[in-house]
Amino acid sequence: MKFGIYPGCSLTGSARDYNESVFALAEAFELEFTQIPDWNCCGATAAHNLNKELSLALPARILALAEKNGLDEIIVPCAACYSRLVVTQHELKKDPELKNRISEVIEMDYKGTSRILNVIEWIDKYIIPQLDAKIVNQFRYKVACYYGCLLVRPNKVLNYDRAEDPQTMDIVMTKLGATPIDYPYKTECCGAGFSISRTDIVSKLSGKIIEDAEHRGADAIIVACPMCHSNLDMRRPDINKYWKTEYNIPVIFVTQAIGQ
Amino acid sequence: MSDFEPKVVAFVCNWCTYAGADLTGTSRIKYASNVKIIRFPCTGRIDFMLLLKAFANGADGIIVSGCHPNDCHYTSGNFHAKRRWIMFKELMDFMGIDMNRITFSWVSAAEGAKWADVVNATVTRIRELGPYVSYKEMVDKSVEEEVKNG
Amino acid sequence: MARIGVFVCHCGENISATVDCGKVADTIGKLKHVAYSTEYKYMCSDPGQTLIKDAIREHKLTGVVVSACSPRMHEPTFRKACAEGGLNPFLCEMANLREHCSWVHEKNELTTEKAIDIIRTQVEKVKLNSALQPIRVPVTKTSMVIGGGIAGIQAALDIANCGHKVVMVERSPSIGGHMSQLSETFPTLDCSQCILTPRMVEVAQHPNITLYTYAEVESVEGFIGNFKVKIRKKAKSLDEKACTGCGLCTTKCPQKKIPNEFEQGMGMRPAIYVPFPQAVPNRPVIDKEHCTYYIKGKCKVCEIVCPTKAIRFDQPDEILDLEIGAIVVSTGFDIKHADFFPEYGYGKYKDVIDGLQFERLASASGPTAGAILRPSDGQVPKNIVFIACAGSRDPAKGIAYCSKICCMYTAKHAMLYKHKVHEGNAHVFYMDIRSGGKNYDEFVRRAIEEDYVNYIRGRVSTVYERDGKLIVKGVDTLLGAQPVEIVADMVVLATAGVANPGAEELAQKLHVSYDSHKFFAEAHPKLKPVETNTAGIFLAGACQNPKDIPDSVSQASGAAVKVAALFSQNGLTREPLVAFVNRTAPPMYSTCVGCFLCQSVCPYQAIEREDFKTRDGKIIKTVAKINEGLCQGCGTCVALCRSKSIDLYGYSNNQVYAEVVALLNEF
Amino acid sequence: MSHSEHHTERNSLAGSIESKVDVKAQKCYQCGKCSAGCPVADDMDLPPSVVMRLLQTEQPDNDDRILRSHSIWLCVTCEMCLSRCPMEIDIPSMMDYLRQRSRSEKKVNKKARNIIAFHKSFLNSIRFTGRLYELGLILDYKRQSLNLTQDISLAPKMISRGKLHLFPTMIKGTAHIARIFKKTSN
Repeated sequence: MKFGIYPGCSLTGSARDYNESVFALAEAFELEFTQIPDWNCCGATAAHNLNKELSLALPARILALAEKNGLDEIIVPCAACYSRLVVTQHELKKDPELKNRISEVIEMDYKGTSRILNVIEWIDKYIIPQLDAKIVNQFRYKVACYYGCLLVRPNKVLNYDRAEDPQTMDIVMTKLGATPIDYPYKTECCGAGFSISRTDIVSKLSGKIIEDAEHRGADAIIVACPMCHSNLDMRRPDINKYWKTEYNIPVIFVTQAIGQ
Repeated sequence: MSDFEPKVVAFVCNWCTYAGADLTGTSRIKYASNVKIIRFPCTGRIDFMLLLKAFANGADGIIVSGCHPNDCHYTSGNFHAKRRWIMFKELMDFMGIDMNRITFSWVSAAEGAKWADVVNATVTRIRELGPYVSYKEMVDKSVEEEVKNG
Repeated sequence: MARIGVFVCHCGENISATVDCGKVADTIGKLKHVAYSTEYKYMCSDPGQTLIKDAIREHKLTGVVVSACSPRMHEPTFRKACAEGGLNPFLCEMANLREHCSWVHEKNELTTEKAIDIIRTQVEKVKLNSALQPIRVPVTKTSMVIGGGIAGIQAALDIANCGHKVVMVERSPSIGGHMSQLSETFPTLDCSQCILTPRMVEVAQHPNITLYTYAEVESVEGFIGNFKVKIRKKAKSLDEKACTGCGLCTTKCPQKKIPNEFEQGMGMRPAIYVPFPQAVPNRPVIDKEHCTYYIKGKCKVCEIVCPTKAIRFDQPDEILDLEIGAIVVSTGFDIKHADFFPEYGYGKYKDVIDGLQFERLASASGPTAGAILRPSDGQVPKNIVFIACAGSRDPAKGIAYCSKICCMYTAKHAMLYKHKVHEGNAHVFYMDIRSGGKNYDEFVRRAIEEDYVNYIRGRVSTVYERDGKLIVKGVDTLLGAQPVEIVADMVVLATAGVANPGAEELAQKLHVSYDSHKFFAEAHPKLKPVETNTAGIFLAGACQNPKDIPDSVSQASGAAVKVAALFSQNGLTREPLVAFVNRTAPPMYSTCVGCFLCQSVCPYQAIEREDFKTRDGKIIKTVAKINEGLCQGCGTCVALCRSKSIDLYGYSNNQVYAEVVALLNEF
Repeated sequence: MSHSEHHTERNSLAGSIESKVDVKAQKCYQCGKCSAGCPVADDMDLPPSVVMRLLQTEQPDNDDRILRSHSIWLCVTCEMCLSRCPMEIDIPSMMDYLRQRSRSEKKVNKKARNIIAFHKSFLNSIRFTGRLYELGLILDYKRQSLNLTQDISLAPKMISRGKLHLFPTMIKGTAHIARIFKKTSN
């Protein structure tokens, strides 16, 4: 079985640490990846905000490249990219006419047969079964599992976990030895793509997410999305300025938690 | 062909379309007099062989009409009629019967005006199609062949 | 030799204005087999009818065609006239010259010709009519009421008070249903138990009512007036005659930690228990699933303490065979329970409860003796939020309908809370207030105007716990969709009313239709709201759809009248326009090949199996047989029958073929 | 013949949303659950449920208000509204459509300038390189939004942590990407 990986742009840049932890984990658990050759950006929020067709064509090219290279299963660590790829697959499956149009735009055959896994699904499927054998240090902390929006929504399209109070990451973290807290902000939005254009909104929304986790005594916030990570972590000074606070709770990628 | 007046037979259920046609009357809505109605308790009772019988006896067009889905007086008779109709339609199509000569519709007891529309539309269409001579020819030929083959 | 009489009506000028009635009568009169043909101004008038009666006798008519208005209008009139003239009424047909001819066409040759064609068709049909006799069906004058909630109680009492026998079957150990769980009732705020308990006792004591509690319907066969019912009386592990209801066993039972169903899980009960103090009958049952003796084989404390030695551990279930004439289904409803609302934390947070749980909290006989206390810590909630439409009108959660009762009970709950916790704040999130009903809207207004309940128009997005409080995030759509956040101590969800578990199974046993939500279906949404599509089975109460007490009671009385009407005669008379399976000489018996496809399409379960046997009892052939008591004459089986073995009186194959031929050919 | 066949031609915004993105504004019964759960509702001039109501009126003035609103640009596509909507109305897809209509009709709200500038910079970045060039994006955004001083302090830290590349990574299929952009730019 050949796994493909679609790292997405953030993982080669601002979320380099996430990328490194994913690859480190794969190595430790003897899982081999093939990067989808010559992958491009999925278009993210910008594309679907401004141009629907483009927002489908960019992910379609990625999926077509994967198919071309015989990668049936693709791991997508970035929740935002994951959402874009799955939504594209869904939309094109629903509308054969649109599928033909997009195939024509990307000048490639597109079948839509790849299985797209998010990072939790990947961990659950390939890491957890051999976790006991490999784990060095238990992650004995109280954690707030923050899923963000795009890992669970749109629920009927992604068909992954439940939209309200999801549990998959909590289960993974429990298996690592952590104690997940009851956390109502699990799927509240961090401000997403407004990181640069509306830092005030990001500070406001991410601030609430951090405040509740701190208030409930979590030692760390666990995330599975580079965008959430950058908003909760990199934007911390802005958040603290906005709320006049001094939050210092760490934000850790789920893959880093396993690698600890 | 301009003075051709088609013969159209309507097979209708008692509770919806027959009552709907009564309402057309009480509303004094005029429609083509070419159509003549045969009453059934339910579209579920209509044996589609009757359609062939009607064509064989010189009908140029046929209307089958009953209660709207879910409105059947007998709960599900129209549903069974529809199911059988789907099968029968294919069979008739296969046999070479001109499906344009058959109208299948739902007319409720409250749709007097709709009944007039259904009749007029059917009569106009059949008038354009002309007399259904090919059916008679088809039957005659098959009878001939049967006789020939003993 | 057929002798048909044709009577052409002018209907004043309604027919004669566009149809040349004289010509019609003349032309028809010349047809073969038409012995008499005439015209008259008003056929339905007394002289008109006399004309028909006289002609029948004078011309020895064997069939009559009245050519007038729609048969849907006057068929019964003219059939009656024929009967009075000495002709079997089913030998009379009508030709619809008015609605289907004179009123819808212009005055011309073609219209008159069409009138002639219509009559000719009916003449050919009536020649093939058979003289039929009305079908008589015997009726067993005992009814069965399934479900002993308020609807069942009302129906049973009404039928019993008409002097007829009633068997009431109740699944749980006591009658009373959901109404017995309620605190006070809208719009009068009278205590539910106070008005219900006397009715329950009346049921138990009524000489015409036999009550079986802890019993379920096992099977139902037969048809209107003649149902054969099997009832399973589950073992109560008790000799009910010996038991005095002293209650000693229930206090001594060592197993005390079973969630109490009656208290909606907010209290505990022992394994031998009476569901609630006012239960009828007031006798305990042993819950075998939780009883230590049944689980581990030892204990028997109840047996030891029982002063009358009434405990029977080895009691088996009992099956009763009953002959029943009519059935009232009143099995009630349920509400949506836990995990239906993860965004509201229902089932996760103890202080997020449903409406029935609130009823128990507010009930003087409930687990808190009527004090409104949070389940988590027993504190009085200072801020309480009620969420209406929790699940109702929510197609995304599979329930598109309005549960109808929640608006009113939510107003009542808020009011009861304010009456008990004067310093508290009650908030109600609602989408619409549906308070149609006598004194209903006034009641809601009272909650708002006099008890200062804070009504907020908007749905709640999420509820979560923080520091022992419940954070309710909603919106006020009347303020331009302004977000509203309330820090509450307790949240009450008006969860959707749904069909009872087991409703589907019961509907199948009864051969009664049900809708996609498993609520029982009425025969007609407007004109037959208490009938089902199976003759002799009626509906009462919330098993049909969520209903409040007044509606349930009214419908129950309606159902009772249907039963009483059925029982008011010694038998049942039905129109004989039913299907029949042909019979031929042995050894064939019938052309029916016994495929029973007809059985699968019959909406009335009117098709039975009939065995033909040799003298020594060996079955030679099994064919279909129509139960005339059940058949409604739709004819679906006739059209479907592959061997053409079934036919329908009044619309026989010969008749409709004759009609088609007559309509299209000139004789 | 079903009743739905008797529809008259609708020229309203709601009508085009129905035909283009298969979202039926008339389904909304104004419960407000979308606005209640929307993380940015209190910053919006028109919370989502109000947008739905305005659409239902099918009045040109109201359609115009929507297309000129700040709200449609503040929507972060977190999908909470759709996830909780009892009528399963796909507001996020509808918002995408409204944004595109707002731009094509040149009715974009002034306050949304920064947001659009960012989106444009983002797409510009991938148009030429195939992947996001974060530093390029920030510089281009600063040029477009004239927001020159923002995040100046972040950059050196990120560059030193290897999180911000000084030069873009070019994929091989840049010409391919450029064609995709061209074909979809209508």
